Amino acid sequence: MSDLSIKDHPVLGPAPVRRRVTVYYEGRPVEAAEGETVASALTRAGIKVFRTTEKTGEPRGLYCGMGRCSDCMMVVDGEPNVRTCVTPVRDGMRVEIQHGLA
Amino acid sequence: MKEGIAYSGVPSEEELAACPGVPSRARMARGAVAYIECVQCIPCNPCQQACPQGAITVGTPMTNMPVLDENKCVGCGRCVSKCSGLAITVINKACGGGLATLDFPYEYLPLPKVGDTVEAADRLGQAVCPARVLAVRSDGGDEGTRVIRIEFPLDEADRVRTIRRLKPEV
Amino acid sequence: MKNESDFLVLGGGVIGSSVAFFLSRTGAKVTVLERGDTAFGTAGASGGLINWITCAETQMGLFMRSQSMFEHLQEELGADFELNYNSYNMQIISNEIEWKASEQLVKDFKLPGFEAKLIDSRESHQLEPSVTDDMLGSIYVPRVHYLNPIKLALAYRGAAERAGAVFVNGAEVTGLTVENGRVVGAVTPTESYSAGMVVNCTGVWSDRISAMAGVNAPIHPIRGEFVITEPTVKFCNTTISSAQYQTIVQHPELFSPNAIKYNLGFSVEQTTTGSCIIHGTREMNSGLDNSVIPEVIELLIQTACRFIPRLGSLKIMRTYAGVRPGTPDGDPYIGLTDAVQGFCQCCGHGGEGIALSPATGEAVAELLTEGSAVHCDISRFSPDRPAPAPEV
Amino acid sequence: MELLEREIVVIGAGPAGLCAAIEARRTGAEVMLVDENSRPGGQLFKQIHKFFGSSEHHAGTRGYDIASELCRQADSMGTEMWLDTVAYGIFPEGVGLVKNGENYIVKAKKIIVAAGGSEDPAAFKGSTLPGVITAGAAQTLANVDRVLPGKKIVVLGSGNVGLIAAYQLMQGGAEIMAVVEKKDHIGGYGVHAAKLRRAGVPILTESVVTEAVGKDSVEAVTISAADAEGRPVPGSERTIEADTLCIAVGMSPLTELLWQAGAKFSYVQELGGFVPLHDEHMMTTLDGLYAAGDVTGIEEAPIAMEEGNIAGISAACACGHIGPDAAAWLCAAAQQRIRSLESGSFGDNRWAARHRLLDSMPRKE
Repeated sequence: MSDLSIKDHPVLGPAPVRRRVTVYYEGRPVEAAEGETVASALTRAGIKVFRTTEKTGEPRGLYCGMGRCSDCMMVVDGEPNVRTCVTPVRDGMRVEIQHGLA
Repeated sequence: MKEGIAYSGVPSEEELAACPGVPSRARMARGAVAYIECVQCIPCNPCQQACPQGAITVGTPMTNMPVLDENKCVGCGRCVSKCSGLAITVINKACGGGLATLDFPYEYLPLPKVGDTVEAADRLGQAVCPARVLAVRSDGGDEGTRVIRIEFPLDEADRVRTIRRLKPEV
Repeated sequence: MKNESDFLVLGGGVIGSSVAFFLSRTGAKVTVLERGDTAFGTAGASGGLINWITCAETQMGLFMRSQSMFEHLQEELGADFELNYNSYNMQIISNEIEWKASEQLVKDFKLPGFEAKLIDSRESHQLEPSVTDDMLGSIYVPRVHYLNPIKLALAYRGAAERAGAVFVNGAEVTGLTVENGRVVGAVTPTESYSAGMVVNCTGVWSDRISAMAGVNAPIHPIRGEFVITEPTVKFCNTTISSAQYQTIVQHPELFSPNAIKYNLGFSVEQTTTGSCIIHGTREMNSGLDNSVIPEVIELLIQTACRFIPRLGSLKIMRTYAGVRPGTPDGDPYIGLTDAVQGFCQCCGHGGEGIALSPATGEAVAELLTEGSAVHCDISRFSPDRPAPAPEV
Repeated sequence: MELLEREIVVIGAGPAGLCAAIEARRTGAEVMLVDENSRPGGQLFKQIHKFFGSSEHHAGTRGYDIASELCRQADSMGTEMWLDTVAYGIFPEGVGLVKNGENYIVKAKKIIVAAGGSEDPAAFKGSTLPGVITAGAAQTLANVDRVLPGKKIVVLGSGNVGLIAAYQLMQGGAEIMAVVEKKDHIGGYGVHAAKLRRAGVPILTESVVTEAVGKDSVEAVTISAADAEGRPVPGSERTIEADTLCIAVGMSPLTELLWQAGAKFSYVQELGGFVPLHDEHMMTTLDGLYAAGDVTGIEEAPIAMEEGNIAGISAACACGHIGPDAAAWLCAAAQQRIRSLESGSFGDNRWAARHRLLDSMPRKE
């Protein structure tokens, strides 16, 4: 699996060491850092498809990153329409692609 | 295509010639001097405060282009890391041995190491010639903007502005 | 002459657009002046339920004509306005008092083919699994339609435009031109328009236009607030209401002070996009203020969550309020007046404007082009009818 | 529904809201600062570049350092901070808030709206494909979450946001394939563009993105030459390999709350669209309702902060915590700083637009 983590940064320095948690994307374990958003954790793992549209089934992914649009909505622990760009990860969280309206 | 920093991101000959922060050729030939490539009216003045010699004046309004007093400037390079636009370098064409040095700001990782041979690059990021790294320093407590000094053939001193970004070690 | 037409329709809501459609269909030249945009006012803040059981007896003729016109209206207008034709409405009954009132309601309604029935809690859940367990049962009302009111207004407009009508938006009427006891046109801040007949379809604002013509036709605005949820999968099969509107006046002891203050009913519809529209308050004599009152929204949300617990997990996308054009006797003003020539009233439809719009447009067009309404008797809606005795 | 009463409610804890809260609190006013996010600072924490401006006022300081400092000040002054709280409406009864599913109406003497701005979308074939993200989202990922949105990135838009985001993504280790600009010139400061050019990044002016290509996510970006109206020239298409396309085509004020409250607006192109009319105290056409920051027109953070200062001082003054003379003096100083930030070829037209806006504010007799 790809890892898009920025481990060291010229301005910000090395990435802070944070407690690791595991979220399950479509049942598949994805390692995440405590405090980050679901969208961040999935992006880190190279996952881009967050939901599909109701009428045409087209894929959508993280877009605005500030809770304004609805493109990153997923089914989180069974709850639909969760804006993953403003939702922090929790250990053991189940995250599923939202197909259409849920 | 129209020339100039607003069209290409590269200042034109005319813009540089008219820029009050660019030292004269005669001054550059005498030794280390700041080269302030600030050719637009930007509301910004930290370079003025940064200079211990009082060689840089922005004044009022703040959007004035910084004026370099090339006779006061000693080429210490304190201004290099203080420029928010990363537009200041220090050029020294009087090192001898057919060489010149350039102090320039660098905000990428990995950093070059002293003694490394790197590719000096021009304003378009194109490789110009090999250069040797003489110093890597951070001024004024800000680790984010490093100032790197490289040494390269004097002939290329008018073209070299930076180095090619180093590829991360795998 | 510029800006001259046979009919000048004032108001581009659902009534004005319908009138414009039926008039222009006869070949007449029709101009519509709208101060905002189509469905900018009441039609843009309405529920889409067309329910015969709550229709006033006086309006039943007009209602039933509309009821049947809706069957082919989408094809006739050449537009989809999200019509759910011949669906049903479920009115949740919470207590014995409501049950008794509902039994009476169902028994009293004697129009053949329109028979509501009371069903128990189990049967209610089979029809609508999302409703609360805390209920005695419900009124099952068949032959109910629901639709998207904004799209309905746009559908009338589109069809009217194809028939040659001209709609002018941003045209607020600031005066009527009256010559020798006859209304001959209207003026806006920038233009003047003339016509053989001016039709007042300006709903909650119609009393002002009436006054410009020298006609007294009072309007009592009734405010209702709306809550729109985020879209979700289809879980309402149809429109779900509460039967409490029958008891809130006679049995205030069953309700909270705010429920009484805002005349709380309850209705939810799920649109084709998946959003739910929650509404049901009727604030009498609210004035034209269409701002949202937080405690009303709170009340609606609490009520919605009580009747359909699932709604509690949905996020609210927006809220808004609209004002409906009530009249002192509850009936609309439709027809010509002896007070002034060249002026036809078509306003004051209260909360039934969407439902009555097809037959109203048809009747007005018949009246003005053929001399009398053919399909419906609209004489009782005459603007010259005696005003009701003031309440003591 | 719980009813609360506070002296001043500030909505939005970005640079403008924090400064408003700090300045009001400094005078002793009772301030409630509300933000929908779980931490204050707004979009400042993702600004890792050094700001322009005067060396006396944060110039040369990186955005996240400013954010930390403002948060520290607000906190140390005892500002009542309501995070994870959505302000959903401004009513005659008060400000409607939802926190943890609970509904609150907060009656306030003065309300300051500092809701910020949001990024404009761009429409082209494939613009909804995963991998097409706003520049702001890319900055949040790279600079706050320490994640790259992708490895090979095209940036659409050469304003300061696009140029800075491109540079920061490179600092995070990505490769910028190109910056694409519809106009014949670069929108942002030349020095930001020059940094990209020195790193070898092409800035393609008079070009438009015509398609984001890919099955489930971006695999390539097709660009075309643009004519004088910004329309693609047929036959000029070329494809750039990329896994991410960052959209940086402008921003608009987040004005919903002010519209809902009933404030009057004016359309000002230079400031990003519809902006609320306001007076020199940042008060809107509604008595006691103030606006500050991007909500009054898109600007950089230093100007948002000065507007926040003015709104905070003015609201505190209106509550009687500071005399009118002292308030006028402080506001004039802040106005002076705004003027110095908004001069020169980049700022003059915005300064002029701002003054047209001030002039169109209805005056009380």
